[in-house]
Amino acid sequence: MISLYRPGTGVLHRMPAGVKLAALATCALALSLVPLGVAGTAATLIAASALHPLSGLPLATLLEAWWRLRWLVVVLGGALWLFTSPAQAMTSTGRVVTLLLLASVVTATTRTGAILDVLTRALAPLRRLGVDPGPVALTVSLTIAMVPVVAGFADQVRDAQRARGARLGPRAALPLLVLTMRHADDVGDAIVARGIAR
Amino acid sequence: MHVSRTRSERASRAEATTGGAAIALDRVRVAVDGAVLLRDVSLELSAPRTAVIGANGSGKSTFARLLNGLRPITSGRIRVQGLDPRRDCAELRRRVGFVFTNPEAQILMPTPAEDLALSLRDLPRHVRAEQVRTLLELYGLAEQGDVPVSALSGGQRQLLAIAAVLATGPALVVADEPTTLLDLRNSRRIGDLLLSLESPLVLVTHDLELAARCDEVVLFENGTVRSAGDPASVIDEYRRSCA
Amino acid sequence: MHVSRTRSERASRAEATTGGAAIALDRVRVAVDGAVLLRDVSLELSAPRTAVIGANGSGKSTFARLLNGLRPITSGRIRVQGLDPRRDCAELRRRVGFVFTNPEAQILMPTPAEDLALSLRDLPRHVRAEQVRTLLELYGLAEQGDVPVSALSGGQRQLLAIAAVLATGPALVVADEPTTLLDLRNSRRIGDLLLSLESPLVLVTHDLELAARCDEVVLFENGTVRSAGDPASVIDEYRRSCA
Amino acid sequence: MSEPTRPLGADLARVAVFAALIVVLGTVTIPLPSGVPVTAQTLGVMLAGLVLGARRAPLSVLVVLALAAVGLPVLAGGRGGLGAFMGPTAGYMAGWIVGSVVVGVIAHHRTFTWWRAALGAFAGGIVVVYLFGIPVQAFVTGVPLGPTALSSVVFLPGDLLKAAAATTLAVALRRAYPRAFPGRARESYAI
Ligand SMILES: Nc1ncnc2c1ncn2[C@@H]1O[C@H](COP(=O)(O)OP(=O)(O)OP(=O)(O)O)[C@@H](O)[C@H]1O
Ligand SMILES: Nc1ncnc2c1ncn2[C@@H]1O[C@H](COP(=O)(O)OP(=O)(O)OP(=O)(O)O)[C@@H](O)[C@H]1O
Ligand SMILES: O=C(O)CCCC[C@@H]1SC[C@@H]2NC(=O)N[C@@H]21
Ligand SMILES: [Mg+2]
Ligand SMILES: [Mg+2]
Repeated sequence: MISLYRPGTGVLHRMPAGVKLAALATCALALSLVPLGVAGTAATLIAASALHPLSGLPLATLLEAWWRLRWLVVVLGGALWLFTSPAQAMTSTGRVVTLLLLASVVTATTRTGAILDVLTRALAPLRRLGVDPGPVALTVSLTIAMVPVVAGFADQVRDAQRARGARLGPRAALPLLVLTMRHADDVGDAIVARGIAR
Repeated sequence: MHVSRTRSERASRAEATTGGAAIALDRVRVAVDGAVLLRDVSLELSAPRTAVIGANGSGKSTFARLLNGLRPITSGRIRVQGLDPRRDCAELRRRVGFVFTNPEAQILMPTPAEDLALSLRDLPRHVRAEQVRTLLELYGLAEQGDVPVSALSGGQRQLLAIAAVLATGPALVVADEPTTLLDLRNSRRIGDLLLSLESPLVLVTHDLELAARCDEVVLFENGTVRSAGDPASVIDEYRRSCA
Repeated sequence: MHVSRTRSERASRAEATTGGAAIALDRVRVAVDGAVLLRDVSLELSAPRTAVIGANGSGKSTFARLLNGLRPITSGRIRVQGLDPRRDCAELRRRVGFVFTNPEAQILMPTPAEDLALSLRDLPRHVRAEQVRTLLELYGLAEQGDVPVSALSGGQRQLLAIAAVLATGPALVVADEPTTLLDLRNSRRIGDLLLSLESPLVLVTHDLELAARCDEVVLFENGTVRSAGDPASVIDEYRRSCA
Repeated sequence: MSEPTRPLGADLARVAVFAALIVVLGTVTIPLPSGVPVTAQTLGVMLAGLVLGARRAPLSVLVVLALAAVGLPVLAGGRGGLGAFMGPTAGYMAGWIVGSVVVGVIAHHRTFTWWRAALGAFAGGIVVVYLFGIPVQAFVTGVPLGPTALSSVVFLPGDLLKAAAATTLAVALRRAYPRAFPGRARESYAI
C-alpha cells in the first residue's frame, strides 16, 4: 500500500532523485511565495496533471492521485468557499493540490531506495554531530517495510474482536500493541543475525 | 485428561445442536478491489466435523470468514444455520465461535483470567469469577490464570484462545489453522479438543492427518471448491495435485 | 528446477567447508531472569545436515540462537566452527546465516531487490545490482524484484528470506522452523532447497518427514538433549514420547 | 542475572515498528475545514513516549516526518510530501517530537505508574503539542492567535480521550508484555 513507485523508463524515471526532490522543494517554495490568480492556479493544476502522462505514467496513476485528494478538495475548498471567497478557495486549494500532484509524480517515478539515498546524503553532515547516517537510513526503510505488516496486524485484531463480539473501547488496541512489540523483538533479532547491527 | 472431560462438560451445557454445521452456499462469489478471492462456490455442509484443505492462497480463510460475516459476499447466497450473514450478522457472530491461527491477535486482555472473564461478561460478577476458575482448570491453565499472556507458551495461548471462544457456548465453531504454530503434542491436544466438541466444527488445516479424522473434507483450489466428500479420497486427490 | 541449480551454483562459490557443522557444546546452561532455558547440554555436531526436534518450549530455538550468539550462554563452553560466540561474535554472525520462522520479521526492506542488496552491501554498487538480479533469477523471483514484499505469497517470502541469507555465502546455515507457515507444496520446495545446500545445515523443525531426510537428529526435551543420532531411531523415540 | 546491554538492532526495530504503527494510526482521521485534522496519530505519539521512553520515542516521530518529507503518504488521511511542512499543521508535527520526549521523561521518571503515565500523556501529548501547534497555525493561516487557540478547542475532547486511552493501554501492555518496556536500568534517562 505504501510503495507508490511505478516502474518505467520515462524522463522523470531516469532523472536523479536528488534533482527531482530539489525541484519539488523549489516549486513548493515558489507556489507559497508567488501569488497566482485563478487562471494561474488552473494552469499550474493542468501542468502538474500533464506531468503524469508526460513522464510515461499510466492514466490510472493520475486518476488515483486525484481520487486520493477528493476529500481535501471538497473539505478545504468548500470551507474556504463558505468562509472567504470562491476565488480564494480556488487559489488556496489549487496550490495545495498542485503541490500534492507534483509530489505524487516524484513519488511514482522514484524508487524509495533512491529517495532514501538522497536522505542519507542529506544527513551526512550530521556525522559531525556524532550521528551515524547508516542506521538512520536503515530505520527509515525498515519503517516502510513494516507499515503493511502492522496494518496486517490491525486487520487481524479487528477481525478477532468482531468475531468475539467484544466492545472494548480503548483496550481494543492492546493486542495490536502486543503483536507489534513482539514483532519488533523478532525484527531486532533478524537485524542482529543478518549482521546489520550489533 | 481434560479433553474427555470437555466433551461431557460441554454436552451438559450445550443447547440441542442442529445435528451438523448446516451451511449452504449457492454460487457464491467474493471479490475485493477487482481481485476474485472466491468464485462460483456451491456447497452444502451438514457433517458434524468438516475439514477444509488446499494450497496457500486457494481461498480457505476467505471461505471461513464468510461463515460469521467477517467477509461479505459479492454475489450468490449463503445461509449458516438458517441465518443470512448479511442480515443477521450480530446474531450469527454470537452463535459462531471463531478460532484464528495466531492466538495473540485473539487474546484481548493482559492475563488469561481477564480474557475468559471478557467472554463471560454477560454473567453476574460473582458467578463469573467462579466460572473463570472452572474454565482455567478445565483447560489446564489453572496456574497461568494471572500471568502475562506473553509468558504463555504457544500451545497454552492457543488453548486459551479456544477456551475463550468455547466459553460462550457457540452453536458452530470455525477454526482457521489453529494448530499451525504448535508442536506434535500440542497440535494433537488442540486437534483432539476440537474434534471432541459437541458443537459442529469447520476446521481449516494444512495438517492432513487431522483432516483425515473429520467426517467430511472440502478441497479448495484457485478460489473454488475442487472437490468435497469422503476424507480419504479428497485428501488423496490433494496429495496427487501437489506432487 | 532452481533447486539443483542452487547446489551447483553454490558449490562453485562456496569456500571449502569444514565438512560439517563443527559445533561443540560442553555443559552449556542458559538462564534468563531466573528461568532456566537450557541446562547441561553437551553435544558434538559434525554431520552436514542436522535436524533439531522436540516439543514447544523444549529449548530448540534457544539452542539455535546460541549458534550465532543471538543468545548468550550463562555457563559452559561452546564452539561453532572453532569460534567462541562470546569473543568472536561479529565474525560468527558473518559466517552463520540464520533463517527465521516468520519471513516477515526477517525481510528488512520494502522490496526483494532492496533486501538482497542489503545483504550484499559490502560489494561495490554496480557489482551489487548485477548480483541482485542473478540471485532473483536463481530463486525464481525475477519478476518480483521491485514489487512490495507485502504482495508476495508466503512461499515467495520465505524463498526471499533464504536467498538474503545465502547471498552472503554463509559457512553454516541455521533455520528455525522455516516451513511452519507454508502449505504442502511450498514447504516441500523450501525443504528441498535447504537440504540441497552445500553449506552445513542445522534445521529446527516440527516436520518429522523433513527431519528424517537429515543426516543426524537431535531431540530436545525440557531444556536439555534427550537423545541425538540416527534420524529413524531418534524420531521414533520422539513419536513414542508424545503418544 | 545481568543481561548484556541491549543490542542496537533491537532499538532500531522498536523505533521503526513504532513509526509504522503511527503511520497505520494515520488512517483513523476526521478532516476538518481548518486544514488541521483530528487524527489518531497523536495517540501513537503518546504511546511512543509511554512505551519506548524519552530517548527512542522522538526518533519514531522523526522517522514518520522524514517519510512524509520524501513524499510518502504517511500523514493523516494519506497526505505527505514537502507541502505538509508548509501547511497549518507544521507546528503540531514539531510539537509531536518534543511532546513525545516530555511524555517519556514524565512517565518513566523513577518508576512507571499509571498516574505518571497519565500526567505525561497530558503534558507532553496535549499541552506541548498545542504550544507548538497553535502559534504556527495562526502564523500560516493569518488568523490571530486568540481565535486560532479558541478553534483548537475542538481537539481537546478527542485528545483527552486519547491520553486516557494511551494510559490504559500502556498499563495493560505492561502487564501483558512486560518486556516491551525499557529495562529497569534504563528507566531514568539522561537527555
Ligand atoms: N484484501 C485482499 N485483497 C486482494 N486479495 C486478497 C485479499 N485478501 C486475500 N487476498 C488473496 O486472496 C487469495 C485467497 O486468500 P486466502 O487467505 O483465502 O487463502 P488461504 O487458502 O487461506 O491461504 P493460506 O493457506 O496461505 O492461509 C490469495 O491469493 C490472497 O492473496
Ligand atoms: N526471555 C525469556 N524469559 C523467560 N523464559 C523464556 C524466554 N524466552 C523463552 N523462554 C522460555 O524458554 C523455554 C524454551 O524456549 P524455546 O523458544 O527455546 O522453545 P522451542 O523449543 O523453540 O519451542 P517452540 O517449538 O514453541 O518454538 C520456553 O519455556 C519459553 O517459554
Ligand atoms: O497530519 C498532519 O499534518 C498533522 C496533524 C496534526 C493534528 C493536530 S495534533 C493535536 C491536535 N489533535 C488532533 O487530533 N489533531 C490536532
Ligand atoms: Mg489462510
Ligand atoms: Mg522455537
